[in-house]
Amino acid sequence: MIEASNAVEMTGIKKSFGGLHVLRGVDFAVKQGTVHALMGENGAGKSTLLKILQGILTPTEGSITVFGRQMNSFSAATSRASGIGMIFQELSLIPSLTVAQNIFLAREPRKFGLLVDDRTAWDRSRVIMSELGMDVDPATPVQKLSTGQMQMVEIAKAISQDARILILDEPTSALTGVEVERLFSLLKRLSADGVAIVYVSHRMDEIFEIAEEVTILRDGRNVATAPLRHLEIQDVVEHMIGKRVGSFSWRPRSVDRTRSPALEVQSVSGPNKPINASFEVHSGEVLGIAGLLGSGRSELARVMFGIDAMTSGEIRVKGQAVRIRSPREAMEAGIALIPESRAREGLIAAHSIRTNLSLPRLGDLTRGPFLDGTKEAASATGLIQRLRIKATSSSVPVRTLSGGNQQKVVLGKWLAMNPEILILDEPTAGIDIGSKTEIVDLIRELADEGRAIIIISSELAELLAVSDRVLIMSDGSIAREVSREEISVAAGEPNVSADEGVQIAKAEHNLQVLIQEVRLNAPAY
Amino acid sequence: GPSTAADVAAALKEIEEHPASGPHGEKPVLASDLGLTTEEIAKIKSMNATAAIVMHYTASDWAKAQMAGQKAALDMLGIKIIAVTDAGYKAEQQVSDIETVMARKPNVMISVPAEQNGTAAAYKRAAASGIKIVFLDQTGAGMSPGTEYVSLVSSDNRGMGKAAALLMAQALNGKGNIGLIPHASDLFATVERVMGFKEAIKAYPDIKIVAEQGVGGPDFSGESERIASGMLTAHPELNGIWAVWDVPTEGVLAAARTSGRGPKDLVITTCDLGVNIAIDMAKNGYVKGTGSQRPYGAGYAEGILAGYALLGKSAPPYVVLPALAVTKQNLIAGWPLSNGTPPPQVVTDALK
Amino acid sequence: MLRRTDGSGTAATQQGPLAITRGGSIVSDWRQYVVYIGFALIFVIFAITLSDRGFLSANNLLNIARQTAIIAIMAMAMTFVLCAGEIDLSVGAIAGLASVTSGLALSRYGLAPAIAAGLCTGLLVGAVNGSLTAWIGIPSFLVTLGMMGFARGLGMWMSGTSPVPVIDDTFIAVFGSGNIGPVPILVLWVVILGALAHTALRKTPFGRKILATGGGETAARYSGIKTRTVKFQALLLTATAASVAGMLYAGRLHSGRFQLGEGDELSVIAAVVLGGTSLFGGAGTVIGSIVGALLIGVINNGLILLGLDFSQQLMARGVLIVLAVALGRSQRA
Amino acid sequence: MLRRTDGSGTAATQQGPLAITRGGSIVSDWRQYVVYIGFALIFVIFAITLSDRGFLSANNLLNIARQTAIIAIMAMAMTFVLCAGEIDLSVGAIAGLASVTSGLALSRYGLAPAIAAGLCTGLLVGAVNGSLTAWIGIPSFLVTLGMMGFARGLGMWMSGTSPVPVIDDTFIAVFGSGNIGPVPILVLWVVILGALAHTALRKTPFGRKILATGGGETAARYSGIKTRTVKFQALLLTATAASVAGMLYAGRLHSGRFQLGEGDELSVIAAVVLGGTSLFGGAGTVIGSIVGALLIGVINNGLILLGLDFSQQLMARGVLIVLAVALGRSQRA
Ligand SMILES: Nc1ncnc2c1ncn2[C@@H]1O[C@H](COP(=O)(O)OP(=O)(O)OP(=O)(O)O)[C@@H](O)[C@H]1O
Ligand SMILES: Nc1ncnc2c1ncn2[C@@H]1O[C@H](COP(=O)(O)OP(=O)(O)OP(=O)(O)O)[C@@H](O)[C@H]1O
Ligand SMILES: [Mg+2]
Ligand SMILES: [Mg+2]
Repeated sequence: MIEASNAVEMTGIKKSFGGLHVLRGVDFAVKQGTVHALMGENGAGKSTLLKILQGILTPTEGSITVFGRQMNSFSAATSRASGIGMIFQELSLIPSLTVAQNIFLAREPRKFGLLVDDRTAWDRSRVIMSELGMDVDPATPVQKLSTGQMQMVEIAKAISQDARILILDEPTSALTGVEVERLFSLLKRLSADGVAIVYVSHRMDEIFEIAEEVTILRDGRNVATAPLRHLEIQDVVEHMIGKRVGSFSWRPRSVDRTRSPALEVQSVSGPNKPINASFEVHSGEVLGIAGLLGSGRSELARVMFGIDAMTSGEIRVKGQAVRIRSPREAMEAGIALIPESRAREGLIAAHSIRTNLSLPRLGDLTRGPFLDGTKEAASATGLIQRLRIKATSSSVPVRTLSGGNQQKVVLGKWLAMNPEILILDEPTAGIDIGSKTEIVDLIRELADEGRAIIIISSELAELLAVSDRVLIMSDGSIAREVSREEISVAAGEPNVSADEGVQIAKAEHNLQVLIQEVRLNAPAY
Repeated sequence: GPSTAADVAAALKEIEEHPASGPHGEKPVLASDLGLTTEEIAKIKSMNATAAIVMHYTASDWAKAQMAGQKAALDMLGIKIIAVTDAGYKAEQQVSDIETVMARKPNVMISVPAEQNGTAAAYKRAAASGIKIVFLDQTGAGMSPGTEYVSLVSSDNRGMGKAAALLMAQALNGKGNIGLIPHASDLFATVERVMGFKEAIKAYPDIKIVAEQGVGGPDFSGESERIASGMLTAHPELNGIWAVWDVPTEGVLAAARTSGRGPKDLVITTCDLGVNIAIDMAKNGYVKGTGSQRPYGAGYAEGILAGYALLGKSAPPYVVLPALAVTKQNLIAGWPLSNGTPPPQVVTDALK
Repeated sequence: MLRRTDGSGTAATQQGPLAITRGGSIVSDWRQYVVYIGFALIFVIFAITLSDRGFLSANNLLNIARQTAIIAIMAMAMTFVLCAGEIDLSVGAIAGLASVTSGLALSRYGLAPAIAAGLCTGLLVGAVNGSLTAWIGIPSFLVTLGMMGFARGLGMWMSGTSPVPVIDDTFIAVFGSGNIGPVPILVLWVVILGALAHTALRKTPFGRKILATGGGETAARYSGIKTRTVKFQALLLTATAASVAGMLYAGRLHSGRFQLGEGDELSVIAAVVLGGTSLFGGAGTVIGSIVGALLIGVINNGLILLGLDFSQQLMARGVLIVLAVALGRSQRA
Repeated sequence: MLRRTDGSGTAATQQGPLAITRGGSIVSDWRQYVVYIGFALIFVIFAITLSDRGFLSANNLLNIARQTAIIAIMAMAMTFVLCAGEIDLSVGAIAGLASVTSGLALSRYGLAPAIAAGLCTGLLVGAVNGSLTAWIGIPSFLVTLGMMGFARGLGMWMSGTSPVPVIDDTFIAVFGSGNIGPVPILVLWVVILGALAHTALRKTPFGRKILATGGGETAARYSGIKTRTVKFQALLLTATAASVAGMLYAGRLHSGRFQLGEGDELSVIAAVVLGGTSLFGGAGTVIGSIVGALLIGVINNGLILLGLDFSQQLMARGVLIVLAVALGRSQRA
């Protein structure tokens, strides 16, 4: 077999922010026509390395060659011109512009050479998006989209550039199986056409499905580069974090459903979605919610947390009807929501980790009328350790953290509240495999302590690993409820010999099928 | 220069009786020489005429007294005021005020131009549409009396400056170092005051102007307070300060009070007669005198001239209100001459 | 100068229980129409109450248009600056300065040099504003506040505080005082510049870059937009528009003077914000800004025709501005 | 769940010369110190050049402090409003109005009613500003612009355009004109209110909520903060501070007058922005705002002592404001 030539060669890349050495001499090469995975735990420097390649950051040292040509100046424009396209982990969309305007930002189709041709942009966006299986009017302002939809637009934006080197930094953290499949078939086609693809994800199954080679970063260096077919998940994980951790496990839990439920949702509708949703959650139970992109999972959570208005229905907490018209009221009723969009809903990017962590519970951190700085700092340090947030101190702005570490701050903010009822919307998006399994354990511990937990996740393996019961949403309605037993029974063979990983994978497949089924059976409006 | 009290009084009387001539050398006619007969008044009343008041600025004691005078005269003549505008000293605003007011087709327009050049074209358009214009203080540039406007009414600003200088010299016994705070703008009225002040103070060789810094606004009292504080800091030898009208003088007063100097060490004179400086004067404070206008009388004269215009009676092109030197001694008598009202109680109280 | 690095519509005003999720989005929705409804309502109210006072006369309507024109021209350019997430407080002072420079050049060297002098004033000042903001990184609020004082002082110093008479008939006709048929040239200026500005903001890559820079500076940079250059250009644009405004003032008032345009910065920004542009960048329309300027003009005109005292005019104007927005909003809900 | 502590460096500031978003997000870092360095530099320059003109005399320094005090007090409150992502243009007009209401109440009913009248003016106006902004959702720029006109007009109407003499000795001493030992009471006001405001912003949940609301309104609301209430409170605070400022003006000038404070809104916002507060909310310090006000005061004072023309003062002031920031920045790099 002829060795494909390298599309990108980065050698001896060093990068530091102030005194913090993030990259300490990384060598990284990607061959044409391959999908190359870049792995590493949260804060390992993946995004930093890729932003250097994209010309957004300037390396402290090192050289970069693209298609054999040395890059001398670093700017987003030069990188674009040399055929590099990138999907950013933190997204590069302008909320006030429409989908089509975003997709073609800074390279709009022209009319008369001078004017932008929004019509053509609209048409071409439509094509790209239907290819991705996305059904959104390209004239919609991006700020009206859900997080997952924004991620799809970001993908469309990168793909439409016809890049010869395509960088995808966690493109799928809010996407469900169907969209991921679509993306993958597209990527496979592109790589067959000779496009070099760099793929970053913390979903291990995706890596093994799409990538041919992997480079692993650790402590600012590349510790391994190898074809993936020679590796097991556990090997990769060990390279990443220095130890072998189990992947998702599936331990049955027993839930006492005899007492009255902690939370009852009765025929609740929102302004748009959800539609007539009813369900209940018991203390000590973990309820999962599955569904396709835009099925209204997040909107259901928002209604329960008092952000979207509840247009009809009733919510009861411990048997008592409660009025929830604002997050404050929801919190007073013992409900907490870990929101889906960390940038917009979860964090104040310019503020420090500490102030972000204490925001929902300022009242608990006071002495007299004043904030108790010692108590606040101690609490922050505790959370940073507990969640293993990688940061130099608790006073750095969260915007300087890596994506996964930012997500951990969002988690920490709400875990410290110790709410009776905890709703988690995509809680582990962007979090590395090691921490993810720990967080799954943590959620189950919280349930064991008697809390009622609702978890929304697009990563079905995770959803199954943590939930006792799963609701499937479609077009804003709760279309189906399945218990874990049902899913595993549907898997056909009772689990005797298979290990937990295999079991989860099977169940995941079944759930996937169910979600599709529900969608197809949905009544036409 | 005149040094004894009697000499000063004589000089002030001279100023009052011989006001300076108009900006284009027009012969000054005293406002008190204007008059309408009973028949003329009746005739004007029967016309049901309307008037618009287009001011450069309405928010001062001076403007208030003047507008009171206008209203008194216009009411007496049965002329209805249908619009009042305030340009906030801005020429461009005044141009649009004039245009807007024209939509109501008033018979007369009484106006203080915020600025001469910028507004002239608009005034000419108003005149061409048949509106009779009576000006105060200055005219639109290049306009001719009789045809384009009825008459220009003005205070004898130069005389006011002179009066303030004489009062300053008297309080200083003809000797000392003084600072001036003029208006940092080329408004005809305020420029005249400075010229008058300097002209009169020249007669006193022992009085030296050691500092001069203009105040630009819009916060005239705050700014002149900073300027006066600065002058007192940079020139510890200062014995007197003159400011161009009463509002900046209030700032000078605040600076004087915090400077640690008493009213014996620092003399302030100014032009115009506002409540606050009257109170200070009454209380034997820093203000030793002012060369006041007679805004009420000016307003009244404008109203009468509006009557002239409606009748087609020939009006003198330049009508002047003489300067009025006011000190503590003649405060009670001088107030109504200036403002058309009895002195407010706070002032009479302060005199006790 | 922009703090907002992500898409969060944080600074936007929110209303209604739906506001949170939609963040900034709903704002730009309602804002886009408020000014039109508000304008229509205020206009109708005046048309009815002032029908006997000449409000609806052709002359008065043209007056309103004329009086509003210069503010409208600055407001168009200001739309770009605010959309880019910056601000320009120096427009009024630049207009004053340009009226002086072009006036002086006119009296000494003639028509073409006068126009050149006026435009160069704007370009130079704009380049300074833009460089200090974009390349040195000083917040545009401070840069243009400093420039406001500087330009005003310079104009005062150059003219020795006196007005500079403008007596060239062509200059006067072209800038501000002429008519073509019944239409004041000032109105033509607004229509032509307005069409250009509208097209530039809506339909050109430049406008797109402006909106992107203000809508999310980091994302714009990630997308390959040179956000500093964009900010530089925006500030260059306002200054140039302000210098045109200065020449229009000079033509309209037949004189150049450093005080011309004093306080205009606030009226201009008010017109733009009334027109639905966000002070925080990312969204706005040129037409809205023009209508915003007209709304202010109509209010000023109507209150004078009503014959109110100045103090009452001040109070009523304050109430009407707020009311126009409130009415405009409620009509849409 | 222990973190291994080897590997990645620990002693590091987060900000390097190349930080991703140079123009944008780094801003809040450097801004914090700029005003102090800028202030120190300008002060030293004047101390040297003006040494023979009494710049350093105790009296002159106290004058600067006194002249700055009223702006500083409004700037403290404005810090909260800007931090919350809103703006208040009505402060100057409220100060003027409060000087009139308290002056009128003083002459008619005495000291305590005068203070009550002044404070109530601020509370009422602030409640209107706050409600319209927070609950009706009209941008605070427009609300407070409208209020600026309304309050000014109301003050004019109430006082009949005349100044209201203030002759109560206690009032005059407490508000603005008295001294305690060598220290002007005005300076004490600044110190006490400054300490309170600083503590409130830095050390109380209220301050946190202000910063969070301005830093990311959506995230703040998701954290259970009632962002509307917070904005309401912020606007109530500025209006109240402005009414105190109005009483200080009245005490200092021995008269209440509706024009007092005219144009202050710009000086106040300039002081706050100079002090490092972002116009876009989320970051700021009270001390910085006070030093910003002092910086402006020192510049004004120095230029007057230099004996410059008004036009030269205007130019120099513009240059110095920009220069202070530029110098302050370069010193830190
Ligand atoms: N602008 C910045 N200033 C300071 N530190 C930064 C900055 N950007 C990134 N870092 C630091 O660099 C390190 C690497 O971050 P990076 O985003 O590259 O991690 P990552 O591998 O992409 O992690 P994740 O999987 O969580 O996305 C982190 O410790 C982060 O805190
Ligand atoms: N911030 C928002 N503003 C307006 N509409 C929104 C917003 N977020 C979501 N929507 C709309 O609500 C619909 C459902 O979104 P929701 O976020 O509830 O879906 P989801 O099932 O959680 O999907 P996703 O995985 O994309 O988050 C979307 O189609 C979107 O159009
Ligand atoms: Mg990353
Ligand atoms: Mg979702």
